Amino acid sequence: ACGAGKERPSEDGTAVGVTDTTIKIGAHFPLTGPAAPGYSEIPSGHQALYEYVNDNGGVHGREIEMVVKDDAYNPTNTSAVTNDMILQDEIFAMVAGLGTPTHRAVVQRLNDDGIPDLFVSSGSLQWGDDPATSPMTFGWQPDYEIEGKIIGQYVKENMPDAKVGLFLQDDDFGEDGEKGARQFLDSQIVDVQKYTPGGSTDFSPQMSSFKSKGVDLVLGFNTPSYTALSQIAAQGVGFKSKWFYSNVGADPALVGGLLASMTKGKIPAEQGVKLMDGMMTTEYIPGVDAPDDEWVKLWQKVWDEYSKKGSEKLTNYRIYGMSQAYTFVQALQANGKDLTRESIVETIEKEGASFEGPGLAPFRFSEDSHMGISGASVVELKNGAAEPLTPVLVTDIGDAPIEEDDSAASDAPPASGLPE
Amino acid sequence: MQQFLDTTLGGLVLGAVYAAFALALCLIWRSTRIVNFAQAAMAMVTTYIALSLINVDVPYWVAFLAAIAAGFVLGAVIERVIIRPVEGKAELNAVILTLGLFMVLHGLTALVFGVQHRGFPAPVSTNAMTVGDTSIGITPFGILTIVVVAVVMAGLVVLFRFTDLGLRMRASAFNGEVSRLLGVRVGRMLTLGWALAAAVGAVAGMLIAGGDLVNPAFMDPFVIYGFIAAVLGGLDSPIGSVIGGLILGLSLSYVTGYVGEHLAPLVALGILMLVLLVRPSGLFAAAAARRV
Amino acid sequence: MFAVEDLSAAYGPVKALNGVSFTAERGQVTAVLGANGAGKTTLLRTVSGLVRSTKGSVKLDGKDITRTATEKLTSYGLSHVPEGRGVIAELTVVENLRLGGLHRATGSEPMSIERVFELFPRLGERREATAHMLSGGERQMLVIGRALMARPTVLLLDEPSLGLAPRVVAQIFDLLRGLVQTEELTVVLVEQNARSALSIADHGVVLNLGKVVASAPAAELAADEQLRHAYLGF
Amino acid sequence: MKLTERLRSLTRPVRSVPLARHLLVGLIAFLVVAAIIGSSSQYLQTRYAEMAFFAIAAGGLTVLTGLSGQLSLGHGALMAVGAYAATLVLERTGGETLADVFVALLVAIAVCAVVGVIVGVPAARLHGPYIAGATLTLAVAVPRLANQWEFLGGEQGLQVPVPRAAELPVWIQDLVWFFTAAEIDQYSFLAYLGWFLLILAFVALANLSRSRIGRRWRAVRDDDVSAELAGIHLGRARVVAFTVSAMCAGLAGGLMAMNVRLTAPGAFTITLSLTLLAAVVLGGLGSLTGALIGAGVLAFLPHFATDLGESAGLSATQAAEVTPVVYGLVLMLVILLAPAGIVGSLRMFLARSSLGQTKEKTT
Amino acid sequence: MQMPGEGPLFAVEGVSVRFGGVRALEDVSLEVAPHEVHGVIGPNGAGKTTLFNVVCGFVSPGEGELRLRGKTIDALRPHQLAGHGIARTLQGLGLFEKMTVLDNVMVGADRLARAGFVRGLLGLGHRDDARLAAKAREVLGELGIESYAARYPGSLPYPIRKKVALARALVAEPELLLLDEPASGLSAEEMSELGEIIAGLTERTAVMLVEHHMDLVMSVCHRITVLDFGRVIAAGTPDEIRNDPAVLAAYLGDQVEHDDNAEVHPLVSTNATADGEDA
Ligand SMILES: Nc1ncnc2c1ncn2[C@@H]1O[C@H](COP(=O)(O)OP(=O)(O)OP(=O)(O)O)[C@@H](O)[C@H]1O
Ligand SMILES: Nc1ncnc2c1ncn2[C@@H]1O[C@H](COP(=O)(O)OP(=O)(O)OP(=O)(O)O)[C@@H](O)[C@H]1O
Ligand SMILES: CC(C)C[C@H](N)C(=O)O
Ligand SMILES: [Mg+2]
Ligand SMILES: [Mg+2]
Repeated sequence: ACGAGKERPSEDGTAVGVTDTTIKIGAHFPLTGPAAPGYSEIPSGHQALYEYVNDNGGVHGREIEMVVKDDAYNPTNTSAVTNDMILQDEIFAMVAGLGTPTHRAVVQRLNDDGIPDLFVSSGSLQWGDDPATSPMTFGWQPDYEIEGKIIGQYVKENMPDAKVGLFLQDDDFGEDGEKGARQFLDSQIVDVQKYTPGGSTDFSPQMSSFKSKGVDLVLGFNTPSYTALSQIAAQGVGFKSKWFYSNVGADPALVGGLLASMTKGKIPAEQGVKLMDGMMTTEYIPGVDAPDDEWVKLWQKVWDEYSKKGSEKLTNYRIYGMSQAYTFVQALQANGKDLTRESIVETIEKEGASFEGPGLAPFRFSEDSHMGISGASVVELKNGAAEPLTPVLVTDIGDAPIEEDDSAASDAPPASGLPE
Repeated sequence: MQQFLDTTLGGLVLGAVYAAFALALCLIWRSTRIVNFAQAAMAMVTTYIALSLINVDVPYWVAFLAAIAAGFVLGAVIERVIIRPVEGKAELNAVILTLGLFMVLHGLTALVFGVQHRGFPAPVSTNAMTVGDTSIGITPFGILTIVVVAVVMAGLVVLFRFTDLGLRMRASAFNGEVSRLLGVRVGRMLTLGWALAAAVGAVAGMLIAGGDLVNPAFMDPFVIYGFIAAVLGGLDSPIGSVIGGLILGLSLSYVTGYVGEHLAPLVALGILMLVLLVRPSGLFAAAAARRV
Repeated sequence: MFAVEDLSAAYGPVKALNGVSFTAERGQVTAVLGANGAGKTTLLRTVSGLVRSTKGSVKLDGKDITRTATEKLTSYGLSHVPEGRGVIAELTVVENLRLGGLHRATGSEPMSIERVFELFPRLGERREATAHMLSGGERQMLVIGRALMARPTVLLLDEPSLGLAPRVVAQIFDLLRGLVQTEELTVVLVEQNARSALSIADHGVVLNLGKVVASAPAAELAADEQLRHAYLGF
Repeated sequence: MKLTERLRSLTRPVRSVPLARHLLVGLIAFLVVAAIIGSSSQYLQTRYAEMAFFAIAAGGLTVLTGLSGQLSLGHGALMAVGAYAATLVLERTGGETLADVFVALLVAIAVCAVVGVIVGVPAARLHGPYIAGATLTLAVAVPRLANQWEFLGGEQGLQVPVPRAAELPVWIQDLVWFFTAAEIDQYSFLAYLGWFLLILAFVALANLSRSRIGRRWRAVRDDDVSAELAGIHLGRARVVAFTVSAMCAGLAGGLMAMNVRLTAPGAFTITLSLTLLAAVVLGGLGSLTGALIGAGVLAFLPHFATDLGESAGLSATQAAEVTPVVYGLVLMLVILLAPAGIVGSLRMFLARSSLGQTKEKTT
Repeated sequence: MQMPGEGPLFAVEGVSVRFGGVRALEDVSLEVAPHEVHGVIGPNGAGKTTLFNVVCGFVSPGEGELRLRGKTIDALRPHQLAGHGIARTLQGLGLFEKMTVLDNVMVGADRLARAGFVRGLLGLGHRDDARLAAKAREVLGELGIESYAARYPGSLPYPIRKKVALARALVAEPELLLLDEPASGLSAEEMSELGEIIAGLTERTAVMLVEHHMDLVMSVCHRITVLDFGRVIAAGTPDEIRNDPAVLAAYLGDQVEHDDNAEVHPLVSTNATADGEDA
């Protein structure tokens, strides 16, 4: 009657959660709570892609089944639901568990129990910078330090006189971003304001502080609802500024929709994206604003076919989920038929750097680094679309230089739509 | 200086909002001697009702009135069906019951309306007003909030202090049996108290939601802060509620602006303890009861 | 005229009233007597609808008021002064009195508060005091005064002498006699202190274990040595 | 009939000395529980462990509220204090051995005793809604301290090291193996530990409530003026009750930290404080058995409800909302239909039916 | 009327209390001798309960002092009273409703208990408890209500509850017992029983008695102090008080006449009083 502990590796070359015909994976997402807007859509992207894969014969004959549990963006809940997924659902691996503070709570547990912890939905450094202590964990998106660096360099070069205020989530997310940005902007930063997710939603005091310090460029490492709330609060105290949000919090459709509905007289949601005009952010995978991109075409096709509720639209968060899922399928594919928890880790370390996918920059996976996508480009939002301000900039953590590298941006999906 | 002014004005508006909520609690306390922990959830429900109307293009003010009406009905129904059996019973029973109600309303709203954050419009501008060239940290919506709260408070003071209805409501809350012997329709008074309180709560909900994001948890901080505001004021006094709300709003605004947002609850606790240590029944409580 | 017929009530399995019948005439004081636990309080509470009757009826001037909602009774002219100082402790003396005058016998003017203060000068001195500050006796005065505010035609009093100074008891009994005569009031007076109650009553009803064991003119009861010893304890 | 009488006379010395009686009952209870834990899946073991720490906290709260009549909506904060205290100790000692664990738990209890006095002194002066308000604020404010000081780990919390099964004393490993025919592992260890401490705590609480101390608390609860006239210092009696209850919360918090393996402010929401109170009411105010039952509901209901929701075809997001609804409904129904709680109502039912029986016999 | 020889057991000297504008007590002095029953009477609101509250520490006197066995006791807090050998019953009963009669009385004996927290925690206080329980039963037995020991007060007839309250006060072995309107709500018969009990108490304690039933007061008190508007307007033996014109005017009124006439039925046998004094 015993569940899946670390002490029970399978003998026949398969692992817990894996049968000849199925693979069971799990992930924690904020389906409710302050981080739910947007992020709660990510798992639906995963599920659509897995169904597409399953309908096309699965991976090495196995269908992928994904268990999704709500943690409400509360680390304690993450710990609890992860426990359930390990002991009750007996998952093979955690794939795409979301959030910096949340996932941090379970990394050690997953590594202790030898459970693969793949493609965490967060850009914190801790997933990939130290494979020795967290051998089972891999990042996916560009980490917040390189995002901070890319943003920092852009600001330093193009707005050298700007007085910068930082608006940070009060955890590693904000901290890593700040670290990157300070490499270039240390002398330009005049004020730092933080928020706790789930705390107050009134940011007028923070915006008053920016206003009084003469900030004219705000750099935000925050989740999407806090983008909307900080915008409203800024208007409320009469604080005018340029805004530069991390990719995490800058989805024009979502934030624009929120902003539109919050203002006087309710602007139709479609026009809400206009409220974001002029905002800057970064981009590392093609999104809904590029319907002609081959990857986006693929996502659109999969989504139209496999979304559970036909009425819902394809969003950048669903694309994020499908892109991640694509990487996971790629890894399974590359692993071959004999799948164990150790073998999947080994495969990603060996072959991950050459996975071709929607990412504009290549992965950095190796035995020494489990960091994800290596770069992004700086963009400005116009009418809901991202207009590139720079080519794709590639770098690594620490003092690695920032270089232009468009090579991965030209990858195209295989004709089958399935990784080969 | 500019920041101080902005923070103060922001604190006043925030305080007014806490006050609005505290007034609802005070009203229920005055009319049933129950602290209603479901107050926030009830206001959340009425706000969602208004939002649904607004989303089908019903004018804002019509939705506002609808929320008040919905609150009135909701309060009356809840009192009749759920609260009635525990009135006059052990204090804890009512506390638990309202907590249970809080959870149920919360969950049901989430099931019905979903958990997404949704924007809630304001009836007037939420952009800072400008004096000459400089903008000051208050918006027309903020001013509207303060005015509405002042009117509600004045209404309650008049109701309780000068009208027979108010006297009947208070008597029913204090001692139902004796009130009935004196001819007071106690049942009606209690229902009316809850209905009015829920209506005031609905107003508070609209003021809190305006120009903000709403989700089923958006009123949760008010379970605490509204309650603290009411307790600071002594629970029994509408004026006390408003003053308690303002004290709290200003303090929290300063703390958030100058120190850090995470300290806000601690400061609230500090203020509460300080006041209660000096006056164990709140700032505006009646003299302590004779014990023997 | 106020009549109770075959009235019964119970607290769970305990039968506290068992077929009680009696009539209280207009312009008379009817004393209801009996030992502790005889059911006197229960009788009044059942009449007022605070305890549900299981059987029997209550009639007021021929009108059946059994099971009428408690809160309607004042408008029919029936006021009940509960046992144990039922002041509303959180309201002031004046507010308590005002409340008493709000719901009064249909068609009547409330008694003026000043008139109550004339009857109980001690209360007048404490008019703005919250009732919980009052002494035991002061509370008792307040409760009686408050009932008078409603201009009742039938006044049910449960142990009004409890905790009152002898002089005040005498005063209140005088007052009752006066009201009975001038205003044709019907008074039902529940008293532990049978002796002084019989001294002002016209008629007496003796309860024991929820049943009427004697009902006769007051003088007759007072003279019945055996009855006095058995049920009235004097 | 005869046999039971013989038995009764044999056990009289045990029954007449409360300590002996409680210890005996405790021992038997532990053996039964150990047998259950030993034969359960790891998943169930984690549930049992969770039930144990909820029950300890609820037991302390039920003594406070049921016996001394003080309401606390802030016991979650006290659990937080215990959890952080234990975590900090475990961080420093490494938390590898059984001794580390006990030191950590003792420190958690001690720190909570101090906090209990600090909070209890002002709380003793408050009544009704005012104490509710103060403790509720405590519930919200205290966990936020973690954001203030770096060493408390901020919003993301602190990881909690937990002893590996292999580090446990050999005699424990052997004992468990002989008794249950299964190796002790981390999950079963935490469940055994939780229930062992739960039983100890309940024996102590049961002793206290039957003693003079418990009598004083009940007197203070029923009529403070009379209690004072009998020579009882109201404040002191209340503070002692609050402190005892805080110590239970501290122990529970320490255990919770080890079970969750993370100590973060997000664990100590008002909902935690309120659900503790719910457990107490659910079971029946003032009854330790009730607290145990309430804790069982706390530990199992959410999972049950979520599964129920999912099997009824709700999406994961919606299913997550079924738990609070069910929870709230259960609370409301208990208050409306069985205000004495589960245990209280059962007792009343039994009393009534036995009353009926004696009546039948006599007639 | 016998006056015990030694100095007063308890003395109130020049005590004044004010509540806002109300003068509840004004320069009140009185002395209680050991084994004496000392009546305090006066109109409603005269300050009798307030006087008790001053003695018990519920109200702090603005001026004046209290002396127990010649020693000044100031700033006494209510919970310290039992330790000084003073016990009191309340105008309301103040029973612990959710505790059995026995437990109620055992709480009264709390000051005689020895087992502390640690013994309680370990469950080792049962001997001490058994001793208290025996003592409580003894007092219940003396008042003839031992058979109610396992009952809850709420289910008991009023006179029994009054006795429980009295037992709770007596079990602490006080030297001074304050009784606030013990006879209210009792029938004449029960009242005479109460009179006997009070008279019997003088063996072990002095009593201060606040009461509006003159028959009882006049028959059991050795001395009486009369308050009106917070002032002492008379003090003396029952006979002196009965005929004091100021007392008649302020308090007794015509009623006394009425009561005197009823004196055919003496409520308390003179025997009982004598018994008390003999002891
Ligand atoms: N709420 C109650 N629940 C159960 N039994 C009750 C209740 N109230 C009264 N009783 C019982 O009903 C009987 C009649 O009580 P009631 O109070 O009517 O007597 P009473 O004549 O007014 O006595 P007293 O002179 O003490 O006021 C008593 O046996 C009493 O114990
Ligand atoms: N806490 C208080 N606040 C205000 N006034 C008070 C307070 N306590 C007592 N009083 C007033 O002081 C006066 C004396 O009250 P006290 O209770 O001592 O009277 P008493 O002699 O016991 O009367 P009774 O015989 O009616 O019980 C009363 O007028 C009362 O209203
Ligand atoms: C990128 C997001 C999906 C994750 C989130 N911003 C976090 O780091 O907490
Ligand atoms: Mg009665
Ligand atoms: Mg008095």
